[in-house]
Amino acid sequence: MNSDGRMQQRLRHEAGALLEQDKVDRIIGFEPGSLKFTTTPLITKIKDDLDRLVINPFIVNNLAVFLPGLKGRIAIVSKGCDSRSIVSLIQDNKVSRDDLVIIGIPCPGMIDLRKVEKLTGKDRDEMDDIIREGDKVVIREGIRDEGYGITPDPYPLTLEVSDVLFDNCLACEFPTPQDYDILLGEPVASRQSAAGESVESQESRVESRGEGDSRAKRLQSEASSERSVSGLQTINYRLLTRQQRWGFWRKEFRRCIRCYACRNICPSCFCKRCFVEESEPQWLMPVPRWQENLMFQVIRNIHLAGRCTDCGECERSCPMNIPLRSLTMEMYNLVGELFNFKAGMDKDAPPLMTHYEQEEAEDLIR
Amino acid sequence: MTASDISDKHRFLAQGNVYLPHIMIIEKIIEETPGVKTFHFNFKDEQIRDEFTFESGQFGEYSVFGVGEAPFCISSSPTRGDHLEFTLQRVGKVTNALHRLGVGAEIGFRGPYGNSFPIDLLQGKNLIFVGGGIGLAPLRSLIWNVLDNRDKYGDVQIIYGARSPADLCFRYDLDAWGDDKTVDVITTVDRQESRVQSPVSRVEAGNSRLQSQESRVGAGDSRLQTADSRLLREGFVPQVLEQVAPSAENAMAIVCGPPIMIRFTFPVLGKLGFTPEQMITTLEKRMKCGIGKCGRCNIGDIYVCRDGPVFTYAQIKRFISSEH
Amino acid sequence: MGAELNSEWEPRLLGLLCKWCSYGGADLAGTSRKKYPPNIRIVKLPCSGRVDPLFILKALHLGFDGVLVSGCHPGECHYQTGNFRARRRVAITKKFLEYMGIEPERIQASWISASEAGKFVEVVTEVTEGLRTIGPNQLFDEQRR
Amino acid sequence: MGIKKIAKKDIGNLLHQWGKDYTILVPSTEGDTALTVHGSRFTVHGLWDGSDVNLDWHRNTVKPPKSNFLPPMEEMFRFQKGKEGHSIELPQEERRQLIFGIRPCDARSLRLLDMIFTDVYQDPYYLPKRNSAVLVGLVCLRPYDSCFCTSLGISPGGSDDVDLLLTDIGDEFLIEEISDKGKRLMELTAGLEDATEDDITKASEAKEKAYGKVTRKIDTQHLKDKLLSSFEDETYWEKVAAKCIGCGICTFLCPTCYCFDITDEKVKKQGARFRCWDSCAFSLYTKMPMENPREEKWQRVRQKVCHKFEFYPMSFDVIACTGCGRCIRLCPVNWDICQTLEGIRDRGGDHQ
Repeated sequence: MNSDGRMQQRLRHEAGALLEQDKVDRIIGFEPGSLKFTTTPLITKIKDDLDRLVINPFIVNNLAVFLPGLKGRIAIVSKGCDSRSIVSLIQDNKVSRDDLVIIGIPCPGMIDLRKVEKLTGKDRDEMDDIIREGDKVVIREGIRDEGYGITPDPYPLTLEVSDVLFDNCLACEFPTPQDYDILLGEPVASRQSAAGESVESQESRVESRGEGDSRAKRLQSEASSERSVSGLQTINYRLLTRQQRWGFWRKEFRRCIRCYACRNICPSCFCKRCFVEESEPQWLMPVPRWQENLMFQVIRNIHLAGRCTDCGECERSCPMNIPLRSLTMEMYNLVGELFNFKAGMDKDAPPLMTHYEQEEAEDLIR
Repeated sequence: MTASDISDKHRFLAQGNVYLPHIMIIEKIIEETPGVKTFHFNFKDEQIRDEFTFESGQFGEYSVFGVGEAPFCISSSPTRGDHLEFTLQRVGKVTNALHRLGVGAEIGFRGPYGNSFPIDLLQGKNLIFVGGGIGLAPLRSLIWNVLDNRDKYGDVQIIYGARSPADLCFRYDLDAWGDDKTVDVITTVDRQESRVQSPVSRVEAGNSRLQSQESRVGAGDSRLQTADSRLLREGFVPQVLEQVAPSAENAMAIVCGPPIMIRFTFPVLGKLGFTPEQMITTLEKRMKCGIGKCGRCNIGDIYVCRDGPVFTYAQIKRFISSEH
Repeated sequence: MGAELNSEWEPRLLGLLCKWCSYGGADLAGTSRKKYPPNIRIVKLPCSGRVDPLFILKALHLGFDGVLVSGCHPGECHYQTGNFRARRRVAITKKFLEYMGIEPERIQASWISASEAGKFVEVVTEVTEGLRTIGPNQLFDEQRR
Repeated sequence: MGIKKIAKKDIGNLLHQWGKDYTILVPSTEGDTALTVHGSRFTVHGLWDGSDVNLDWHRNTVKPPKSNFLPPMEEMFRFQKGKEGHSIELPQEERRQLIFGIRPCDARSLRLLDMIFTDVYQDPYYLPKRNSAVLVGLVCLRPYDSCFCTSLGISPGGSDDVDLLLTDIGDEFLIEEISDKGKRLMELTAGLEDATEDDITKASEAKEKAYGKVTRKIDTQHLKDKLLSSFEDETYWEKVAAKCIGCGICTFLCPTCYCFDITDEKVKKQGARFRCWDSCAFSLYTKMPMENPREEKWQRVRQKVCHKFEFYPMSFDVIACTGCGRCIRLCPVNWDICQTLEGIRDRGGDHQ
């Protein structure tokens, strides 16, 4: 049994005990999804349902999103990033720590199907199995159909886990939950520190893929082309010129359909009524015009300053493939640089925007 | 009335496009209560002004250009006047913008939409009108319609209530109906003491006898005899209805008011022997298009704008408990 | 939009001014007949702490070319901390918009007291000239012009 | 009826010919990288750029073709306030559209939309676009695992709702004329070969095989009645709605969802009225100033399910779902409508 399997077994046991001993009213976890390589949130009060709880490399959702809407005592399954969202919600008084039992998962990172698909040239439903084995991921041959121009690759195909994890998992600083009542395994170190790799050296690793091109130049050519490869690596757009960034974002936001999945999947977007829905004053038109789309995303990110923990759910949810994590990451870095603040680290710290220091950001004031 | 009946009705489309509004001019504004105004308005295009017809119970989409559209019923009677009226409470973006307009301003109007009160069914029957607050607006269109064809109907009883004396709308109508010996008007308020102290019906100020009674209304005395033997009672509309206890025989009850009032009125009518087919109401939903396409005004498979807004209780009771 | 098409274009600047200090400064500039560009439109706020990033974005949305937030000097806020809070908001707004590709010069903040009419004139002049250099706000050019 | 064929490499030539009379919309990826969303190819029916043929037709698009007839936003009219008061101006009529490579399920969805947009009042924005459009269908040889079109009377090789039907037979496409409109288009098209018996056999085999690949099923028998009797079952609806996050993906990207909002914009003395997509998943959708009939999430989820499987059948005698599976594979929390319907079916037998 691999470590996921062991954690899963213990999870079912612990969750069952919590319900049985009436320590919580509800369990929030994951159960297998209805499609291959998917999982789906399980929110239940029923003990029999707990046999469906799973832990695997596809438990992508940040379950903290359900907390503000639920009453009573809750046990919640929580990865490293989720736990920071929970802490952030506690800071904002949206949930009470006393009502929570946090079941922590030391998280080895989640598999980004987009990357697997890109590397194998197959779609999710055409693969038989994706198995994580330590630092490798093995892809089993899928349903094969003659005549559609897919070059047959040698299967089973073995990939490096670092090639298929989500970008935010690769960059994860705190894979072990910040706060937990039960931890299902041994704490894991950040990939960065484990590999003895700083953010900078990781960036240089990204760079080395550029095949001799200078990194900035390559990024620039990507952003000016139709679409960057952000499906594979999150790009630091700071390296582009201002005009290039403007051109890039206005192109990206033309695609937005304003389904608000980015907002609704986000644990930090807990407002009962979003500013975008206000009619008096009407800040924004409800029409999906690129200007309004862009403004919506800017304001959303400003509202998330000091709340966003870089869980990457907004980008993963976006059906229009807009590289939203690039925005959340920028804000994440920005509050760190300007105010030396990291979201979701200390449940007793005041939220970023309710607080101030005497001396800060004065260079931005003329 | 079914959808196919509506398609036979006259349509007054601007440039042949069902979403285009006609330009209308506001001719007169009556402040009914501090938050409610009645607008008298007319088509800018004189030809349509002459051709336009509608029936009691139908509604239209009213717009302030640049702000948006909102649905309101036509509150005047087709039997009366050379103009149209609508009444609205200031509650949101569009209604606020409408309330800011003055006489002479231009608004957009498209309609009439929806079905109407089933006049054929009502004729020859005793009619009990039960209204609450601004819900009197659609009833008022029908009441005047009935009174203008008085001989075709049986007894007419009007039970109307508002939160406080200051919230009573259409005081001039209440007065006029009160003067009509063939009509029984019962007015009630949830509580006698008005939250708003100022006199209310500005246009009719001084003429309203109801208003002049207010000063004499005393606490603890829940039934007050007014000078012309009309009652200004205290109590919720469903309770008053139960006290008045109109007979269900050969009668139809037409109910309109806030959802909570409607919800409590139907059971009372049921107790009094009214069958669901004898109870008629007109519903309000967020009707954006007015023509059954935008999708938001349904109660079950019934679209209020397309299949209503006038329904018998029998038609909607299947879904009403959890969605109304 | 090319500058040649726009010879008549004048930058539009929105001033969000605290009523206790910066608004007084603007007032004093007026009463003492100091000249400053007419490009600024002023909204008087009870405190710079009232500034919401939404105001700044909405101004750009409405076609303003720049926004100037101005309040009391640090430590002199009538409500003790309003300007410190404003500072955090303006800082992230300015930086984040820069990341989106909007010129940081469009979002300006300055501490101006009620007696600093000279500083008010100076800041407004500089900001207006800065906006003139960078040109019209691109966020809404397609829609509005 | 003529059955023709064309080599895949000549498709560009074909589209060039059609492009003289039509705006050509083809399934295409945005840019040169075949990105995916939640394991779906990220393709839309986008404007054909006329250059090389860079079509990604293997799998259905993320954005349904309704977006070409009921666009995410559209200007209904412009208004202007002058000395004489307000004047209203309608937008210009657009060019006829040719949708290339539309799947049978999506073609059916347009027929379902026709019902609502012709019901009582003719919709003056949707219908002109719809009536002038040509649908060039494409047999769906690689349905997703989330597809269940065959349960709704649609076949991946179905030709009921298209004007022409293409079948991928290797290096060539077989082209079948289906409607009169398709026939007329073919008469004006040069450079096609007649299909051989062998080609036709190949195509029908491919269709049959495709049918077998749709393995997901739902049982629609008595579904309407069961939904009706379950309407008040708050416990059930709360349970199925628990994990829904209330975003608009499943409705916006549903080929048969048509709900819209109407909104105004004014700058100085002129402005426009827009119509844009809206969704019953949003709580503001039904919000009125004083009350909201669907305040709770479970009510909104119920509305979505019942609208498709109960209310639409009551109004138009047809289920407003084509089984395209978008709502399932694009949902960020894997909310599965088939599971919800199964739950309804399994509930007590108060209906025969």
